[in-house]
Parts: sequence; C-alpha cells; structure tokens
Amino acid sequence: MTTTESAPGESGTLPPGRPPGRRGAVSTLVARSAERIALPVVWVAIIVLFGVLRPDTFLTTGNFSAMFSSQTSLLVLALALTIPLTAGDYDLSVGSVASLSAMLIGILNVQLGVPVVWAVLVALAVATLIGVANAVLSIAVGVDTLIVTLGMGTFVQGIVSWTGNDSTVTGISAELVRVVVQARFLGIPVEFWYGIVLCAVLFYVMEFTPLGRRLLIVGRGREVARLSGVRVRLVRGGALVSSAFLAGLAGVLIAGTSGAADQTSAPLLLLPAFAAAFLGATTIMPGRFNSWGVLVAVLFLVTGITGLQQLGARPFVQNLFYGAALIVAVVLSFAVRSRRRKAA
Amino acid sequence: MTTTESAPGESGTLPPGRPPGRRGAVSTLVARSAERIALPVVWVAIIVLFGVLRPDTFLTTGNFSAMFSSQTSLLVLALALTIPLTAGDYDLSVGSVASLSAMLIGILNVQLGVPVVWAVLVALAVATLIGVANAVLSIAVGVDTLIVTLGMGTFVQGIVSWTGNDSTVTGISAELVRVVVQARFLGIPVEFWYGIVLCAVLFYVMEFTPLGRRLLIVGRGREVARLSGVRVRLVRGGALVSSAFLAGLAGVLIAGTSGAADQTSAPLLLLPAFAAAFLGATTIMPGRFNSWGVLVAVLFLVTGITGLQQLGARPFVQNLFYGAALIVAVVLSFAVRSRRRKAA
Amino acid sequence: MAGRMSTSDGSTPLLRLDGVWKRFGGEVALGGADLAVAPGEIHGLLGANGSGKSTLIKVLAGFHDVDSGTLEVHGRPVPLPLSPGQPAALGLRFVHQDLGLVPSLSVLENYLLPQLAASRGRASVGWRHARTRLREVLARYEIDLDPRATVADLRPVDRALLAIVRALEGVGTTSDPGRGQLVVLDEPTVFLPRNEVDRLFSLVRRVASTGSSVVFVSHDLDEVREITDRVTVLRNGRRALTGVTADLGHDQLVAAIVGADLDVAASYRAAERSAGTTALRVEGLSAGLADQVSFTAGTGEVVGFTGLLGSGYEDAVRALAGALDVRAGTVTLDDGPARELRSWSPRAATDHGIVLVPGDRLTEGIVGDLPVTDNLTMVNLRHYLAGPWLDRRAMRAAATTLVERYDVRPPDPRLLVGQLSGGNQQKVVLAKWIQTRPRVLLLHEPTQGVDIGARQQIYAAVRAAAGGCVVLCASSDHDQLAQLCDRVLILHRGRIGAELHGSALTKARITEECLRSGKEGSTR
Amino acid sequence: STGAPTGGGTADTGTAASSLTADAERELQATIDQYRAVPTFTPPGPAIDVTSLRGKKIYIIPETNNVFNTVNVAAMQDVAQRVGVEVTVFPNQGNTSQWVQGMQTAVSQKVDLIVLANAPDPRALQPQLAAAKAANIPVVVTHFYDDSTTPAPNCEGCAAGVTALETAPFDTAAKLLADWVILQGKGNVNALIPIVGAVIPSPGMQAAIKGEFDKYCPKCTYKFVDISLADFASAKLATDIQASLSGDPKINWVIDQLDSMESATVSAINTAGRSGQIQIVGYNGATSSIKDVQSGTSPMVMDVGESAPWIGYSTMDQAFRVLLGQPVVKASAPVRVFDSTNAKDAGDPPALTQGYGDAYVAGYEKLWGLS
Ligand SMILES: Nc1ncnc2c1ncn2[C@@H]1O[C@H](COP(=O)(O)OP(=O)(O)OP(=O)(O)O)[C@@H](O)[C@H]1O
Ligand SMILES: Nc1ncnc2c1ncn2[C@@H]1O[C@H](COP(=O)(O)OP(=O)(O)OP(=O)(O)O)[C@@H](O)[C@H]1O
Ligand SMILES: [Mg+2]
Ligand SMILES: [Mg+2]
Repeated sequence: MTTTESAPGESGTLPPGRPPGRRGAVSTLVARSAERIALPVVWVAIIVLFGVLRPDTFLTTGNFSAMFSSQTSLLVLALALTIPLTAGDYDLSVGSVASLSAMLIGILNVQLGVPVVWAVLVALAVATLIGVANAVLSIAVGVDTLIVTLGMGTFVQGIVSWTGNDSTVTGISAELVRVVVQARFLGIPVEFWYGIVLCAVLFYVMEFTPLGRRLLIVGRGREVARLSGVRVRLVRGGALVSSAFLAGLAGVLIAGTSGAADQTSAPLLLLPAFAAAFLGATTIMPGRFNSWGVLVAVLFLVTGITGLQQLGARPFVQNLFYGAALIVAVVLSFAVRSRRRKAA
Repeated sequence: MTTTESAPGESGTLPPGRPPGRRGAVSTLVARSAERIALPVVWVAIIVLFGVLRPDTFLTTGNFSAMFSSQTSLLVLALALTIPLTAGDYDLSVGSVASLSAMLIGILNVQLGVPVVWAVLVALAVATLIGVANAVLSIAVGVDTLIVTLGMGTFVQGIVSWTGNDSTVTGISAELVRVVVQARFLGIPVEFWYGIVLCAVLFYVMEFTPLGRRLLIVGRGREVARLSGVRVRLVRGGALVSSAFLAGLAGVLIAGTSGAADQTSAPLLLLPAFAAAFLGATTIMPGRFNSWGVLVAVLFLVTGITGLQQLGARPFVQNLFYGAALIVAVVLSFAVRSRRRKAA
Repeated sequence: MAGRMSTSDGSTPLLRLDGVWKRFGGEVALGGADLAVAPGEIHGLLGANGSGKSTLIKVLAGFHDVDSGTLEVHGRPVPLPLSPGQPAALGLRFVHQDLGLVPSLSVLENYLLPQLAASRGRASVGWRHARTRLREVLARYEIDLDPRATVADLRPVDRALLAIVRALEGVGTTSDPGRGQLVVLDEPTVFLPRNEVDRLFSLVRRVASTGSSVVFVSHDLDEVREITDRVTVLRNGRRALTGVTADLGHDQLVAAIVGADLDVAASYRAAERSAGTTALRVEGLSAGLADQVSFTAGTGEVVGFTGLLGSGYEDAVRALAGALDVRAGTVTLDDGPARELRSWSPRAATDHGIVLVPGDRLTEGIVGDLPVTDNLTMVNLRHYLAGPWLDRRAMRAAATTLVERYDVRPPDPRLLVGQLSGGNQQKVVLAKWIQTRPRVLLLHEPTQGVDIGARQQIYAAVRAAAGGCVVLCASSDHDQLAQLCDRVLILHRGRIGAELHGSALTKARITEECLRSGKEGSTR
Repeated sequence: STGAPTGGGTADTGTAASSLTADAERELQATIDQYRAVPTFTPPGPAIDVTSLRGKKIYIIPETNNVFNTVNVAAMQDVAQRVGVEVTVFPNQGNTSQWVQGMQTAVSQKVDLIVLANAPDPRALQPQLAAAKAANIPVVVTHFYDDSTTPAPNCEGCAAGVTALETAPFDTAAKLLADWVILQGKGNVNALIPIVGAVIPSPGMQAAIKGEFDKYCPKCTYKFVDISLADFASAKLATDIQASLSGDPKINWVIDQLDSMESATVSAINTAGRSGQIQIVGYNGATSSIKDVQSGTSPMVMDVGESAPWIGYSTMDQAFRVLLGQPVVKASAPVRVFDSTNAKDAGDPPALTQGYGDAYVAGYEKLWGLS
C-alpha cells in the first residue's frame, strides 16, 4: 500500500514498538515498558537532582506551579500539532494562528469594547476558518500541507501585525485573566488544569473513539484506509481544522495569561511545539503521537530549563538542552527498537 | 504509482508538468512553456508597475543592484535546501548553521586574530561537520530528517549564543567585506554574482552529472534507486552534508556583507528560504526544485517587498505578500497541471 | 445444496453485477464483466492473472469507480460507485488480495478496522473488552496471536488468517442481520498450509449454511472444485463462463480460463537446449519463503521458477538481486569464486551483472514521474559522460533507439513513464536492464498486467537477451512459463519440488506439478 | 572637523561650507562638548541607611539574554551582595511566557522586591503585576520609560502593580543623535531614521529628533522608516533600510534608534554601494558599535552610550528606597557621546563597564553609607 516516506507518525518516522510476540515475550515486555516510562523516569530523576542541589528554591510549590502553568500555551500548540501529524500531515501555521487569535481578542475586547466572551468566540471562529482554508487549499487542491501551511502562517502573521498595528495590545478584560491564570486549583493556575483536561480529552478521542482510530489509520496507510471505506480527505481536512481550532485556543490562553496580545511571542513557539510533539512520541505510547507523552515532554523540558537557570547556567544552555533532549530521545528510542527488531 | 504524500519533490507535492504527448502536443507545449515563464513574466510586470509608480526611486540602477545583491544569503540558503529536498529530505538546521558560520568567522577573525581566510575555512569546515552529524543521526540511525535537523538547529543555535556570548561581533576584516560586497561587477556587488555562479553550478550538477540524476531518482523513487544499485544512504547523506556546507557559505556572505555577526538574523531566514525553494519549484522547470527557479523566486519576492516599501506600504504588507505569493503560485501551478492531466 | 438449487431457477440473487467496464488509462481491466451470486452459495471466481478478478472485487468494495455497469443487492439496484462505508452497510465483507492490513498497527486495531472505518464517530471503543473478545475469537479459530502484536511482525500465514477471520467475524454485525450477507475472499489460500486450508473451508461452509454467500477467488482449481457450488470464469475482463462446479470438468475450466491464448502462443523456447556451460550456480539459498534452494543454469538458458503463491519461488529469484535479506547461500558466476549471499546488496548484484525486472513495477521498476529517458539511462549514467558533464543529447539518442527497438508506444522518450500504459512501462524496464548486457537477467512476473500483444513482444525481447546471459523467470503464469522457458523449477514450501523440461514442459504439466506439490504438502 | 573618518566618501560632510547659523553651531557644539565629557554624578535623593536591608530578597527578571543585561544585572548583584541583600536572577530568552513564569515564581517565593530589568514589557504582565501587588511585593521597572514619564503608578501599564521606575534618557539620547549629525553634517543632512514604532519610547524619540531638526536645521531633510518589531534585528531589517536607501540616493546619514540595528544598516549601505557616502550614528553604547567608532574606518562614527553598571546602581538605589519605605526618586543613568575624540575612553577592546568614569560608584556608596 502507499506508505509515506516522511509523513510523520509513519513507521518510517516512528517505528511502532514491537509488542511481545511469541518469542522472548517477557524480556520484550520489560524492554517495552522500560521505553514507555524512560522519559518520565528521567524527568523525576532531574527533579530529584535539582531538588538536592537547590532544595529551597527548586522544591517549592510556587516553583512547580509556575513551571507547569507557564507552559500551557506551548502544550496546547504541541497538542494541536499531534492531530495532523497523526494523520500524516504538517501544520506550520499554528504559531501565527495562535498569535492572531490572541490579537483579535485584544482588539475586539480592548479597542472595540466587545464583551470578552464574544471576543473569544470570534477569535476561535476565525482560527477555525483558517484551518478550513488550510484544508481546502491542501487537501482539495492537493498541495502538500507543509507548503500551504507555511504560506498561510506567513500570511496570517502579516494580518496580525496589520490588525495589531504592529504593537502590543494591553488591558484585556480581567475576567479572562481570572478564568485563565488567576484562579487556582491545588495552588496551580487553572490554565494548567485546562491543559490536563485537553490531554485527557484528546487521549480519549484518539484512543477510544472510531474517529481517533480513523485518524491513525489514515496516517499509517492511506490506501488501506480508502479500501476500508474511510473518508480520507474528510479525515485529513478535519485534522487541519482541529489543529487550527486548538491553536486558536492557545491564543486565548496567551491573551488570558498576560492580559495582552503581542506580535512576536506566539510564532516563536512553533519549533518548540514540534520538538515537544516529536519528543512526546517517544514515551508513554512510543511510536505514536500521544497527548500524555506531549505533556511529559513539555514538563520535562521546562523542568530541565528552570533547573539549569536556578543553577545559574547561562541562557544559551536552554537551547543546547532543548536540541540535545530531542535528538537523544528520538535516536535512543530508535536504536532500542531496531535492536529489538533484530533480536526478534 | 506510489507517491509520497509529503516527501518533498514527490509528484504528490509538485506534480511534474506533462510533457507533450501525441495528443494535443502543440496546445500542451504552449501551456507548459506558459507555466515555465509565468513567474518571470509576473516579476517583470511588477517591475514595470513599480517603475511607473516610482520612476525616480525604483527604476534606478542603485535600487536594482541593491535589491539583487541584498538577497544573496537568502538565495544561497534556499539553494542549500533544494539539495536535500530533491532527495526527499528536509534540513531545518541551515539557518542556525549559517548563523554559526558567521559567528565563528567573527570570533576567530576579530577576537582571536586568525587571518580571515583561515577563519572562513574553519567556519565552512564546522558547517560541513554539522551536516555530517545530521547525516549520521538521520540516515544511519534511520530517524526522520525533519526531527533530527530540527533538534540540531536548536542545538546549534545554543552554540551560537554560547560562542557569541549573546552579543554581536563586529569589525570583521575589511578584506572579507571587500570581496563579498564592496567589489562590484556591472555595478552590482560581487556576492550577487557569486549567487549566480552557484545557481549555474547547481543547475549543471543537478542536470548534467550522474550525481544530480541519482539525487533526483532517490527523491522520486527510493526503491527503484536501491534496486538499480544506487547507494541511497550515501546519496541522502551527501545531500545533507552539501546543504550544511552551503549554509556555511551563506554565513560567510552574511559576515561579509555586514562585517559583523549577530545572534538572530540568520535563523529567521529559515522559513523564507523554504518559501523561496517551494516557490522556485513552480517555475523554469515546474515540478522540480531548480536553482534558476529559486533565483527568480527570490528576486520576485525582494522586488515586490522593495516596491511596496517605496510605495510607503506598512511593514506588515511584506508578510502578506510573501504568504500570498507562495500559496497562489503553488495552488495555481497545481490547478493548471491537474486540469491538463484531466484533459489528457 | 439449497444454494445450488436456488441458482438453477431465476430466484433473486443476493448480488448481481452487470456489464461492468473499468479502464486504467486505456488499459481495459474489466470489459463488461458480470457476476451473479445466489443466497447461501459458495461462488468461485476464476481467471488468469490480470483477468480482472481483483478489480471487480475492488469495484464491489467501492475502491474503484467504474466506467459503466450496474449492481443489484437482494434485487435492489444500488448505484455505482459505492460510497465509502456503503459496502459494509450492504453486508459485504472482504479479504483483499493484498489483505488490506496496516502493517504498523496492532492485530487488534487491524481486526477492528472495518468497524472503526464504518461507525460514524459514535460510541467509544472498549479496548480491554475488544481485546478479550478477539482473544476468544482467535481461540475459537485456534489461532495463536497476541492482539497487541504489530502486524508487520507477523508471519504471512498469520496475516492471512487475521484478514480472513476479520471478514468472517464481520458477518452478522451489520444493520439487518436477517438478510444474507456476502464474504469475498480474493486468493485467501495462497499463504495457507493445507491443514489451514481445510479449516478455512469448514468455516466457509458454516458461513454459507447461515444463508450468507461467499465469493472465493483462487488459481487452485482443485480447491475451487472442492469448495464452490458454482464458478464464474473471467477472461480479459469479461465473463467467459458460469456454471455449476460439479457439472464442469477440469479441462473445461482450464479452457475457459486460458481461452484462445494457448493457440496463438508461439513458443519462444530455444530450438535445442543450448549446451552453454554452467554460467550460474546457486547453493543453499534461503531467503524469505525460499529454503535452501540450489540450482545451476547455463548461458542462453531461460529457467522458470513457479509454484503456488507462498511457495517462495519469487523470493528465490529476487534474493539474487539483493532485493531481500538472505539468511544463507552462495552464488557462483561462471568460474568465479563462490560469493556469500548473506552480505549481498542490490549494488553488489548489479556490479556483478545480476539485474532484476521486478514484479512490483510501480514501486520497484519505474520512477513514474520522470521521463522515459531518465528511467532508461539511470543504470549506466557514466556511459554518457562527456568530460565531467552528461551528454544529454546522447542520452536522448540512446533512449530513442531503445524506445524504437523495444517498440515502446508512443516512441517519445520525453513522456513521463507514468503516462505509458502498463505494457509499455514493462518494456521500458526491460530495455533499461537488457542494455546493460547483464550476465544474469532476473524476471519477476514479467508480464503482470500486460496485454497479449505486449506480452509477445516482451517474450521476444527476453529471448533475444537470453542469447548472451542466463535468464531466471519467476512467474505464476504457467502459460507464460511454458512458452518462454527451457526449464521450469517448481517450488513447494520453499524447496524445489519438481523440474520440467523438453516435451514435459507444458502449461498443463506445470499446473499439475504445482497442485501435486500442494497435496504432498497436506499429506506431510 | 572631528569624528568623521577622512575617507573620500565623507567629502560632502567634510568640506562643504556650513549652512548652519553661527549660534546654532555654537549651541550644538556646547551640547555635544557637554555630553562628550565624562558624566558627573548627582545624588538622586537624600542619603539612606541600607544596613537594615540585610537579608532582604530581590528577584531580577532581565528582558532577555544579551551582554548589556548581563553586565547590568552583574552590577546589581555586586551592590546587593555588599549590602547583604539576596538576589535571584531569572535569565530567559525574551519570551513572554518565561517572564510570566519568572513573575509567578518570584511572587510564590514571597521575595521583598521584583526588578523588571531593562525591560520585560510590564503591559504584557498585567495579571502578574496585580498578583505581586496583592502580595505586597513592590516592582521596579527599569530602562523602559523615558525620564519625562510621569512616575508610577501613573505611567502606561503601571497601575496594575508597578511601584517605581528607573527611567532612561531616551529623548535626550535622540536629541544628541540629531544634534551631532546636524553639527557634523554642517547642516547638509539627509538622514534616514529606522525606528521601531511599536515600542514605548519611539514617539518621544521621534518628536525629540524632529524638534532638533526644526530648531537647528530646518532645511535638513530626514525620513523615519517604520520597522516592524518582528523584523527588528532580523535580516529583513537590512532589506527595509536598503529599500529606503535606494529610494533616495542623497541620503548621507543613518540614525539608528538602537545599536542592534547597526549590522543590518551596514549591510544595507554596503549592498546599496553607498559605503563611504553614508555615516551611521546609534544609541545604546554597545561595545561592538563603540569599537567601530574607535576604528575610524567604519561608517559608524558616533554612539550615544549609556552605562550598564550605572543603570544597575541607580536601579538598586531606587529599590533600596522602596524597601526602606522612603519616597521614590527620579532614578536614571546618564548618557555620553562617544565619537572619535573620546571613544578610546571606552577601553580597548571596549567594555560596557568603561567610559563613564566611576564617580557614580563612590557617589552611591557614599549615599548608602557604604564608605
Ligand atoms: N496520462 C497520459 N498522458 C499521456 N499519454 C498517455 C496517458 N495515458 C495514456 N497515454 C498514452 O496513451 C496510449 C494508450 O494508453 P493505454 O494505457 O490505453 O495503453 P494500453 O492499451 O493499455 O497499452 P498496453 O497494452 O501496453 O497496456 C499509451 O501509448 C500512452 O502512452
Ligand atoms: N490500480 C491499477 N492501475 C492500473 N492498472 C491496474 C490497476 N489495478 C489493476 N490493473 C490492471 O487491471 C488488470 C486486472 O487486474 P486484476 O488485479 O483485477 O487482475 P486479477 O484477475 O486479480 O489477477 P491476479 O489473478 O493476478 O490477481 C490487470 O491488467 C492489471 O494490471
Ligand atoms: Mg495495458
Ligand atoms: Mg487479483
């Protein structure tokens, strides 16, 4: 059947872990679960490490609540990416879409005095529309999603600086701020819990609904999917629309977290979001883009970076850490698998 | 035939123009050459347009020489991308590699007093080494090039701010500046001509050497290539090494143009470079990544942006122009082709 | 029996296809094919390779659009093409020839694939429950499979079993269970050992006894005669024969399948066995399904490899080209040293002049969206070097000559190969390799999907090439082997089971040997 | 004349007769001379006793990682250490979400004061500022508002929880840029002024520049080109500048709003083939730019510098006053004009810590009773 060399999530990209077969079932089971929990374990390990080195600053609820909640918009963007990635497509426009969504809320609510609820709804609607545009241009016309979403991202970025008049819009309604970041649960700003809920929902949809499975099937074997009566174009288009919608949601969180909408921050999240998505696909359910994996990846990255900061490491270490973490994790999980396959 | 949905350059991405068959040969020939020269024609058209609107400022040799030469580093980066793209791979690290190359020249030449020639050679060597690392990690281990080069790019960016101590290095040897930008030929800074030469070389390598043909065949049909005795891994690896080397060259030009190396500029060229590469694949030799096409694309984009600038358009218009140009061009060349195929 | 009775009178069939036309490019896959399946019957669908069986089935699956044709289910007309999911709703279940599995997904996911595809986003999937259910099912069929295993890691047999069980279990899970349903098995037995085949048959009978029908595609006449109530034979995309199996003799079926081809078929066999010295010696080759195959061949000789699908005959040939990993074996060319095949690669093979015309043309043979010229010249580019540069005019010229010599139509090397018809594509692949003057020319299903005219031209080309090299031809087309080969090795369970040559080398004998080895299998 | 390199290209500024009125030239010369001199220290307010501050906790969030901030923060750490105040720094890469994390961490750690060091945009941190205010944690914002800004909490975006400011002489710097160019250009000035319209000081700086040109050289021409914040210091910046340059072949000066625009400006001049005909002045005192001024061969001929450590001291002074409950003062650090006459004062190679004398060190120590 048609397999896609570099479509993400393909066995070519992320080979499915080899589950226990008849031979060496036990040892494989061990190896497999080892792989599942490798990243979480490393995460805990570095928490302990930093905890020992900086007990008074690092091991504080305040620190953790800050670490966790500050990454929610990145988490949501990464989650958005996992949907088209699972279906074998890319979406390079999520960063700009988030940016636009935040900016729209700012403009509507602050400059035009639209009630924040409506502002948010409009922002989400616009984001979704951009997703529809992506879907139509790429899937209907048949252009590679990478190109379309790249162009769309640039275009939308232009719209952001246009509407935003190239500057930061501040003073977004305190209500939004309250329901996004000021309200807390277990001492952590609510937006973090929104992220958790989103992870749970996505996990459920991906794992326990036919829709989620169709997405995966389309990503792994388009021909077979067609042969089995899956509406492939519909599924792929839907994935792009969903990712745009979630990107819009990320924009809402950005606006709510800082009570402002600026030009530059959201687009800068694009590559980190991809990194988080790919890193997340090496854990929990290795070989598949999965929301819990993304969550672990994001928390792992922010923990490492914060810890290094508190040890007084210079900022550039953050990039080194980011890049190295991604490469090492992916390469390792690959090596493990191929060794295991050979063994079989 | 099995087409790769999102491997670049695949028919899925850029359907090859249909060469004249027996039926409707003439009309097709016309349609085809129309497609070949569409972008160049539009380019000339906007030149005329801006010329009419701003005769005294736009239609000056100074303006053109500046427009043409100012984009050389972008051109070289885009050309670098076309190599792995032709082989069906991505390289997201070129931006950071260019950045590192420029920074190394700055540090070696300015801070350590190394003769600029040596500084340049070292920079190119390091860039090439990073390409080797990309090749080993992705092709040897088997990880998708997109992930590896994404991680590598982030990592290298870290190295740049490390070595560059987070600041701009200025005062790079005037010789470099002279041989890159101050020396002129036909009133245009030499670096532009370097770009032209590079285009010519790449064109010949791609079209008139076995290596170039193999690259193309590997990109379009890996299995066929393998069974025909092509060393697929070697070719793909070589492509990544070459793109890194050219990225290093782009860094040299950046350093030479401003006599300085800063932290941020080069990485920001990544997405525009991709846009230029994809846009270039819609012209001259539609359906293939080709160096002359990239040249036209880059000049088209800079002409549009400069013209709009001189008409007093606000900065955001540039992004709109960039994004729209990419989408419209690709979608059109697609529509044209599929209509034609139907006709056949 | 009920099934058989109901068909003699005109009672409404469960499914009726009429006048179905389907072209690929201009290649006619189905030329007015029709098929009627009565309720509760097991209906055999026969036909030579490329006669349109799978295409017909894929039309039923809603995979292919049709140029024309009508479909009735339970007497109710259903417009073609079927929309996605509609076949399932109509109670049609399939085991496709390529099995329709997603290799990188788990057994359980593949098992549930039809439901997942069909159900419109409703209700959640209870995996634990589903897994236990599948365990029960597999237990019922006495299949030892872990639902969590990845299909890519399964043996071919297990994959086939999975696909079959999926189809059979699907029965009765649709909208109106009262209605009889249809299970379509496209060559389901090729990967099955004889004892599995017997179990499959008992299952099939059980399904039929519930009033559902089964369409059974196979090249194995004995199987067909054993299990089916009626048969329909396709030839060149249209129905050549329909009848009650019991009333049809073996020869009648063969005649219907092969049609006139035999008569027109000139033999391309060398006048007398070329006394060419041994040019190729293969020892203990084990790769894929092939198991310790040893043989020799001489220059000018065309040696055929065949057997039932799954017997590994094609692996034995493809392995020599480095197309798949070799477990053991050596190859000796002329009086050169014996070379280990374990470290073999396509590169090594081509370096030693061993070249393959692959069966999977579309992914292994041609680069569809490159021009004929590039496809023809890709294997000996350095011949066109003028200084450092390639001489494109020379390449074009060489391509033009080849295109003319091999009668590729249209004779325009600038055409994209993907735009050529199947037969012409195959000619391009042949030309590409033969021009390199190989020492060993490996052919895998060299005329798959190629129509008669092109077929003869290809035979001629191969024969001409055989003058200077060894030709090994792996094919499941016995007619072709009979025409083309000096010698045919029949593999069985990966080992050479029989060898035919000279006067013994007839299509009938080949088929016979294949089937015999099949039965020996059952008795082992 | 001073400053301008003697490269042939500078003829039009060098030899052409001055078209400035005598008093204009005198006034300008006076101003420039004044700002060429090593800045003097004037105490921002009454002396304070910092001994009681021992053990207090200050949390510093710099805007991003660049060497200027590093030196500035280092100075603050140094001062704090001697006073016995605990300082925690939150280095970051200029991402709003990171500033948010920093603010949240600081508040959760119940520090005694937060410094937004030159300068995470307080407007993008409203909820966090409010949270700080609610936790009674004062916040000092440095180097974000001009000296002329109304003090907190009445400045833009301050209401939510900014306690005090350490302001910067943005407008003065802009004035000096214009003055120096007018003086050097002897009134034959056609200046291109790339400016990031989106940042707070820009309107003020624009007005200041306009004011000087109107006052001293009405027939000088100048053009502001709006740079999008996203393009700022990116390769696109070079394209923007270069487009305007080719738009007007008579441009002979570029006034960079910030030194980080210099390399892009130089590329633009080079590619436009106007090297030798166009000179650059800039603001911020980046060592790279001052080094070019020293070189005498670069188009960069003057830089209005400011002292990163001095800003650190003045920030800490303000912070101490806030912690002590003293009335806040007008805290600010001076600027100095570096041209060929005095650029060597910045050291070789130039350092951000040199070129401003050390009167301020002694001055503040005396003010705090440390000496
Ligand atoms: N999309 C296309 N573009 C250009 N030419 C085409 C296209 N499709 C078919 N052709 C040409 O039309 C002719 C008929 O094609 P078709 O596939 O019908 O051949 P065919 O009858 O199947 O021949 P064969 O028996 O060799 O398969 C071929 O020569 C082919 O080159
Ligand atoms: N997707 C396709 N594109 C082009 N031609 C096709 C395609 N599928 C089938 N064909 C052609 O249609 C004809 C019928 O193919 P089909 O697979 O139906 O034969 P079959 O009877 O199933 O043969 P086999 O017994 O080998 O399975 C063949 O000539 C084949 O080459
Ligand atoms: Mg045909
Ligand atoms: Mg078939």
